[in-house]
Amino acid sequence: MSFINKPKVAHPSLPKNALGLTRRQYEGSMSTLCAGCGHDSITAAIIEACWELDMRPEQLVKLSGIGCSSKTTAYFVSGSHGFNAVHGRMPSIASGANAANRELTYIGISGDGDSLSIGMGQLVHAIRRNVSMLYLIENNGVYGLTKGQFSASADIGSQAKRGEVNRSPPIDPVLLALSLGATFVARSFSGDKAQLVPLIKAGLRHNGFALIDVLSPCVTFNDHEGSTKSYTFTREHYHAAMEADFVAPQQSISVDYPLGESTEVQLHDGSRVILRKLDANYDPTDRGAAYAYIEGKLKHNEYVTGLIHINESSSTEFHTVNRTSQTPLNRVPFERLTPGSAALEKLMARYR
Amino acid sequence: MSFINKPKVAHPSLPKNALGLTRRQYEGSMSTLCAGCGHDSITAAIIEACWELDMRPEQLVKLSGIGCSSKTTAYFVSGSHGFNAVHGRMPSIASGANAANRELTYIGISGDGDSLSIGMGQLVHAIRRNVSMLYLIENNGVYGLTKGQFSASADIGSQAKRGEVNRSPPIDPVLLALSLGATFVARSFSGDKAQLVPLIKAGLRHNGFALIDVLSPCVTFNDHEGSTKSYTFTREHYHAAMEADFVAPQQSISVDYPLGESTEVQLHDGSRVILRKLDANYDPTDRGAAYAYIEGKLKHNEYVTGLIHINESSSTEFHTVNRTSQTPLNRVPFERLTPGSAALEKLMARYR
Amino acid sequence: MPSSVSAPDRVNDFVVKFANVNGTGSASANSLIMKTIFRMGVPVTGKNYFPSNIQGLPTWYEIRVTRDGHAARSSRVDIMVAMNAETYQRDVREVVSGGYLIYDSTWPRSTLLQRGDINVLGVPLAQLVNENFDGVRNRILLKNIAYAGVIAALLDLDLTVIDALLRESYGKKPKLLDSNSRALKLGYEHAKRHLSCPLPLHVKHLDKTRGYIMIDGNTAAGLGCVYAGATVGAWYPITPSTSLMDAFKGFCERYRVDADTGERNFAVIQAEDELAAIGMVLGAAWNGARAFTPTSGPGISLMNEFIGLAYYAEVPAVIFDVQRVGPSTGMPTRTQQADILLCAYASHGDTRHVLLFPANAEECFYMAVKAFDLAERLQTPVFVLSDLDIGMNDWMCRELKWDDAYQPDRGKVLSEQELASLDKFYRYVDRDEDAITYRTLPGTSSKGAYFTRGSGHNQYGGYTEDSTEYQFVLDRLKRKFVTAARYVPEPEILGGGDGKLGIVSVGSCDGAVREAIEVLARQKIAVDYMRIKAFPFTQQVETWLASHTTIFVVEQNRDAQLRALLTLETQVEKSKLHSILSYSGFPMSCDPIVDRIRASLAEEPRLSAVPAKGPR
Amino acid sequence: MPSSVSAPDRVNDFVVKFANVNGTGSASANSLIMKTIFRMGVPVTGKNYFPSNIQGLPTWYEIRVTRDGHAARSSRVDIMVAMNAETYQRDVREVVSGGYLIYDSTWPRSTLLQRGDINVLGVPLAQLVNENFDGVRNRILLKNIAYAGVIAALLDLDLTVIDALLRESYGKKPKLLDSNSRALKLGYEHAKRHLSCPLPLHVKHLDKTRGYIMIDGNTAAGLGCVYAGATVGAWYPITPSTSLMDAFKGFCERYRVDADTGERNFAVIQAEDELAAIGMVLGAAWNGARAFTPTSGPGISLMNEFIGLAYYAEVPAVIFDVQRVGPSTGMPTRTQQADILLCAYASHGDTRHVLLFPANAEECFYMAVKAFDLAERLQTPVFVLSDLDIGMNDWMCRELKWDDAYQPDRGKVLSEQELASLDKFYRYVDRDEDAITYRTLPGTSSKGAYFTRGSGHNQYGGYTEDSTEYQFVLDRLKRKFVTAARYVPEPEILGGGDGKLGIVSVGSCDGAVREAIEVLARQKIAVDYMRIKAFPFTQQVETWLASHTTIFVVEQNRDAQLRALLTLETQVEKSKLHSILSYSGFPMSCDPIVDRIRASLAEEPRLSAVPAKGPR
Ligand SMILES: Cc1ncc(C[n+]2csc(CCOP(=O)(O)OP(=O)(O)O)c2C)c(N)n1
Ligand SMILES: Cc1ncc(C[n+]2csc(CCOP(=O)(O)OP(=O)(O)O)c2C)c(N)n1
Ligand code: SF4
Ligand code: SF4
Ligand SMILES: [Mg+2]
Ligand SMILES: [Mg+2]
Repeated sequence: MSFINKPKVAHPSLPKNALGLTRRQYEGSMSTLCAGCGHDSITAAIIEACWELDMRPEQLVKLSGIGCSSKTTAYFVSGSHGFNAVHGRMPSIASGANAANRELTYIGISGDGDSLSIGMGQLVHAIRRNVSMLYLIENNGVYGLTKGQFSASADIGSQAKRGEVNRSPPIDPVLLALSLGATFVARSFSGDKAQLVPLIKAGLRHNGFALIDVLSPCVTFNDHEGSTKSYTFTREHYHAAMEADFVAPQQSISVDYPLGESTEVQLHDGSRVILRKLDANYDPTDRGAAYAYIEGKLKHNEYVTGLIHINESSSTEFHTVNRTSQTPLNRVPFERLTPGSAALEKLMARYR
Repeated sequence: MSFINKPKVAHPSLPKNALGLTRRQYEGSMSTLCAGCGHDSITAAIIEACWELDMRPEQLVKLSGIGCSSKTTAYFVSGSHGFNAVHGRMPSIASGANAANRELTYIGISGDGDSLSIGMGQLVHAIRRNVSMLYLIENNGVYGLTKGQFSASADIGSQAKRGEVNRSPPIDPVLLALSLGATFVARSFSGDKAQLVPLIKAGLRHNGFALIDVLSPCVTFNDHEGSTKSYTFTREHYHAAMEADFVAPQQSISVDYPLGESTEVQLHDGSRVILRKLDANYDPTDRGAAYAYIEGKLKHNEYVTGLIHINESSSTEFHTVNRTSQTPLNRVPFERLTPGSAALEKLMARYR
Repeated sequence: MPSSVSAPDRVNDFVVKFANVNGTGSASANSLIMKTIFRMGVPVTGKNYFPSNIQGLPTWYEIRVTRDGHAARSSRVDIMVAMNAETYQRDVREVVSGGYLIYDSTWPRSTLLQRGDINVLGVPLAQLVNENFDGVRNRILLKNIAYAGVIAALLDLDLTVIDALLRESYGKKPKLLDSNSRALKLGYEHAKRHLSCPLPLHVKHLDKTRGYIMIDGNTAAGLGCVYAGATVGAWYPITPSTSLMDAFKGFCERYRVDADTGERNFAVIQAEDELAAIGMVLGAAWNGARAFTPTSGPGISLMNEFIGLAYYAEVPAVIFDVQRVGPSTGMPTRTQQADILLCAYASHGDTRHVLLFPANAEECFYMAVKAFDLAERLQTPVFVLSDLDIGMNDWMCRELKWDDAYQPDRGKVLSEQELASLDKFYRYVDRDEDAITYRTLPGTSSKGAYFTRGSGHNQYGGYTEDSTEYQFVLDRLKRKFVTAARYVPEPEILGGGDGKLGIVSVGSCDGAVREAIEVLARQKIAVDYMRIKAFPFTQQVETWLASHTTIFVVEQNRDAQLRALLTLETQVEKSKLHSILSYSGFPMSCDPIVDRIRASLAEEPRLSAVPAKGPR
Repeated sequence: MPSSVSAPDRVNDFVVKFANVNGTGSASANSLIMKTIFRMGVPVTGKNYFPSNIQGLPTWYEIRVTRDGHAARSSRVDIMVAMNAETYQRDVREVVSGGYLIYDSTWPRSTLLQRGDINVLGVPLAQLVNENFDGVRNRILLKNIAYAGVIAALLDLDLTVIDALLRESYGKKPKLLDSNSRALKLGYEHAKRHLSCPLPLHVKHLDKTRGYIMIDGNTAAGLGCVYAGATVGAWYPITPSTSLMDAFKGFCERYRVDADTGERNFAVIQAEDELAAIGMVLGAAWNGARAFTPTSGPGISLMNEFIGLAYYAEVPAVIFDVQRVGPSTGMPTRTQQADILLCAYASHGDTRHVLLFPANAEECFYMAVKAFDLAERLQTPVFVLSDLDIGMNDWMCRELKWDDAYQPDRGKVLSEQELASLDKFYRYVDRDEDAITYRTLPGTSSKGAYFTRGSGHNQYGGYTEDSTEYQFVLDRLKRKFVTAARYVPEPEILGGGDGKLGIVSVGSCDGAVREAIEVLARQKIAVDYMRIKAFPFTQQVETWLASHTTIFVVEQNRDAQLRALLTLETQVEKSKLHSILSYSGFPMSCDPIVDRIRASLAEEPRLSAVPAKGPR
């Protein structure tokens, strides 16, 4: 915790969800991040999303690499197993875990350094393999835990606290994911809980790899004048193209949306995502178009946020491709795995 | 060499270039690749390009990783230093070498496995760092040297020799490079020497990272029916959008091109690239547009070839960003590097 | 004509070597001959020396016909089938005096008469084939079968056996079967007509292979993984480990696919590199699946960081290191045992790992199963150190058996019920005082939830930077390694010596060592033998080392890595340990062992004639 | 009031410890005090114990005032400045009986009266500051300076010195200077008024720091790289090595930028990870630049594959491993020496590497230079094994000196002219029979062109799969390591003993060992001392080990890695080597050494009381 008294993620009332659990029961140990760190707001959004989804804590698996961002898996849903891997290699741990048990829900928390530098190769291939998980990048443009070096997402012209100016082009996880054919790509801002929570819910329910790039300012090393990842700059250059509402299977849509400007996407578990375009000429289901749109805005330093692209009908999800048994591999009884002595006896003929 | 007698890369006449060197003097040791391997044709194109460029052999530095493709640096310009690094890590070797001596010309040869799987992270960051070099991917959709496993560039539906069908989406180095802001992106085919040679020349002269993705069929493991990287399939689905001619500084343009459909790009050393559009509505200088165009064609299994994008005015080239001295770092005299005893004496005050 | 190798004593005891060009399909012809001899009841070994290349470079196949059932290669070549013009010169040189050279006499060879002391037999193979078949590729392939026919005649191989083998391979392709049979006959009859068949060196039916099979170590290991119940295999292709995963996948497609639904009870993931492969294995094992990765030296180097995480966070993992010649890329298609130290201490910080050392294909099967039991029991990475010779060559070994009573040892994993009975669960508390703690699987119950991390943690699984808490866990990990010694296989010990002079060796040196011991015995030199099967070393290893006074350590690397490990991890005084090293990249033969031991017994000093610096 | 520590003998000889919260700017206050004492001519050490976190967790700073100039930390705490409510309890516990506790009395503390045997001094720091300054952050910062004022009064520090230091830091910012001076006075005067100043434990002017500086090892090493003429630095940030590259970059911006053109005679590349960082170093070094990378354990693990390539292809490289607590992520902000074995044998296959072991900041400077000379002379990677304690703490050491006559040893690199005089150039031919061959740089001339590869190569640089050619090169590499022993620094040897009983140690243990030897000497126990400075071990090391009969090996890791290396790489019998290990993560103090040696001399058996398994 922090020296400046920082309130523990608090909630006025203590309502219960369908499982009879309060939000507090989705919290984790107390955050050790700096007071005001964007990451803590994201943690709060995740807690909210899991609570609203009536997620059974043991159903969730938390994975991360190394970094301030990666520490946060300890700060939510303490009733879930967590795996704090090595720096940049969380995607492989997640892929293996997912292969062993397709029934659990996987959430991976990473940072821009963890994902875009040392972790680039694994991120790219987790996307290609379309491993079913929510992959959340807490993007602050710097290496927080090692005291503020530029990360690969730093924009050209952005200035470091010590004055140095970045001159290398940024790697944008959203464009990258789109170019790799990701089936769920979103961007948001740690300061916009209203937008973030439904995105997290949809991402957790998506059948495949869901990437959410969350701009999450580092108050200690990258929140100053001249930084393009500060709270101020982000608020100013932040362009919501698409509001997404998440509607659980049983739930019925409360508000009714004016025809035409809202589209509905059905997720494999029956829940739905209602997309409300804030920009008429934008189609989140067309990947190429989405790419062009984002890229165009980026040229003018505008970060398009919201559910940028979704494709729920893709057949590239890992287990679909692998034709894995519905019974999770870690629960298939041993008798079904070992061919037994008779089969071996028979097989030996091949080698005589 | 091969059991089936394969002619050593041969040339009818033995004309000399400006340095008085014949093409033979740009050859390397004899290829040990399979008869008919696409890689050998690329080797021939490189030899031709270097000869035509009047490249001093000692001016060229050859780098590669591991794979059949990576072996080929031994088969051209034996008068150049070569570095056969470890698998997938050639970009870092190239970046370090380039940092040490900005005056030499660097050519990196890689394979789709070497670049898009194990090498993904380093490739992405060499592009971002805009290290001045020609990076050539000999793309055959398989791991040749390890006997034909699918690589990350294998297309959905493509069938392996043993019958297995690939179901994961391919990673397209061209789209990837464009999404990362590469300043020189081209695609070609090992079977199209006429197109390939000028591309190689332009790539070698480009001020920054030049990527050429060359479709280069593997006759032994990926040239069969059902493969989307076979000679037949490639020829059929191959779409030249852009012819590029390379014009050396001193040279004057021989043919004159009908106005409008040809654009000229000046390279930093004064040489020029003349681009002739074969597709009217295509602009290789607009990265976003180029991306959309390529992506659209890919949807219909069409490989757009030619010089897809070029941006010679970018200021992100490594040494430009680093403001490195014009004298190569490896030649700066020691006296200019070491501050000497007086300076140290002075500095000590800071620590008293 | 030079006198040929005197007959009687060499029947069923000689070496035939084939010199070919790779990528020309000679493999099938060569293994046809090897398999025929095996089915005639005569013990045989087959060693393949191939280049790191796909087509056009020299490749050799060496068949040792060994009535006494030796497993090692013999350094002598009695019969050379010289089918590669490019290597013809050195191939001729290799033949023992009095031996035989078979070549394609279609084109006359001036260089032929170089040696008067060997018997040169020419057969116009190309001509024969070209007259009878067409198609370039077809002719190349059939020429191989044709020389197989010649060899069949010269060695007096049983045609019915050959015929049966051909049917087994080409049964479903009648045209292929026909052309192959015809090509074989061509060679066979030509030899019968023009050469004096059989040679004094030939094969006679025996009954010494009943109950045995010919199988390569990678196939056996892959099969072992299937029987052990491994469900997740992650890998990145690398010679010589690739065929292990190919085998696993093949067997899974046969045994693990639901006939009705087509659902697969396994997942084989071709990772983007070795760092990802081991990461996937850790993720899967942490999540309760038996998971493994096959690789070779370069892969182990890349896995170093993750291996340290697995050691410290106590995640099971099975890693097959099919060793090849290092350092670096080295010689990918040659064999060596030079990853021993790396695997024993992989990763930064204070770490050490469990190793298993199979000596042949048979042990690859059983040790694969053992590896999973150990990994889950000890909650740590387990390395199976095979090598290219074991993994890729065919070994004659006893038929593999399976005990249906076998139940996998999944180690200390708490079920939901067991968790319910605890008042609180702590991941790293040593409840049984065997230094092995209890773990839970994700999804079991939130009561069993814990946090896995490679950063400092206390016995309760909490993050810590407190010295005492940190050391408490680190000290237990050291004790766990002592526990491990109780679970790993004991060494194989062979008496016969006076209990003072002994050989210690490991893995694929076994055949050469055993043969050396026989040879020495005939020369009245009795030597004991201990073959290390695992690290950590057991009490038996200590006792044996303590009781022997002069010990030769036989291994296949330059720096005497097994000797180093024994020096560090047992009480033995290093001055007792004398190295016999082979790191040529070829499987070891008994000669260097015999020579070195005889020499050193002759003149003591030699015993300690080992450079001042470095382990050996 | 308990009797205080008896005065006279403790002037200029005591320990003050500050308990703070990280991210609150206490560092400047603490080093202000440390620097003041240093400038008063009194030897001092400052150790920083900080968490792997940016803000809000406990952090400590320990100042040892040591008139005798000891470099090690002392395990006792005489004065505790308890500024962190959260750790208050344990901080109180740490104070020696009769010692002092200073706390912020703004809020009353019930837990205070726990200990009657220490002197508790309350100062209403928050109150003082809040009354005089505003702004949350500002108050937090100035409160630190305020307690510095209190300490200044209690220890009788020289205000003019403090004043000078404040001017040096805030000279350019008058407002900051003013507020800091005022805050300091606040504390100072309050103490003078309310507490009996000075304490019996206080500081008196001496003249023992003339010609000395206070500098951290990473800064010294970075400076060394600048002086050595390194032009390419590639790295990936990792604690505790980050400040090394920060220093290099800082000095380069000062000394390596052309005043007129702004052109830079250096390139610092922040790589995407450690694999890339070492790759860049190899590329640059291969191309003729002096290149290096600073990292820590996890980075070394990731560099394994490339390190093997550099060893086998013979490419120079300088790697600084600023060691931290392992395994895995371990405790990133604590110190250890547990990468010794990994660095010595990094990568698969038969490999071994040159290591340098600086013992303090001063040696970091000189050994950095030495490392480049060795790497280029031997054409191989050279590791400088520093650690967090050396790298990140301020060490009192002699002013650094530079000999302008120094010329870098670039090793055997052929110029265009030299090449012209050869009839042919071969990369790996041992022309001088010292096992070091000649290389050429790209761009020199096509005559010098050669192919660098990690795959099998012969002495001519050609690709090979031939055993003899392969072994020829591998054997030379082994000999090259023998040559290396002639170039590396000799150990530092201290007599005083009877030549039988000795201590061997390495790196940052030095201070603790020297102090232990003094303590033992006072108890009439004379011990010799050899401090290893490099691997491979030199003849002197062999001789010293041979001549001593009882040897204690002191090192900071669990598994006795230095002892293991000595056991493997010298002739010494391991039974002579007895381990004294410290792996708490804190810098070593002399106590465990003194205790263990006295105990073992008391009752012999202890000497060999070392578990059966494993090195230690
Ligand atoms: C192999 C390895 N290299 C370097 C480090 C040091 N390190 C820890 S976190 C980090 C970067 C974190 O940046 P990011 O992922 O953006 O997370 P943030 O702290 O900004 O949230 C680095 C370089 C490490 N732990 N492991
Ligand atoms: C660390 C490491 N892992 C695996 C290998 C084995 N290997 C050699 S080449 C190769 C793939 C080559 O594929 P590609 O780059 O496409 O080249 P191609 O042979 O197809 O031209 C692999 C996996 C290796 N040499 N090193
Ligand atoms: S350093 Fe930055 S990223 Fe890390 S906790 Fe503090 S504010 Fe957050
Ligand atoms: S295997 Fe394929 S890629 Fe390799 S040489 Fe042969 S044809 Fe070329
Ligand atoms: Mg970050
Ligand atoms: Mg390929």
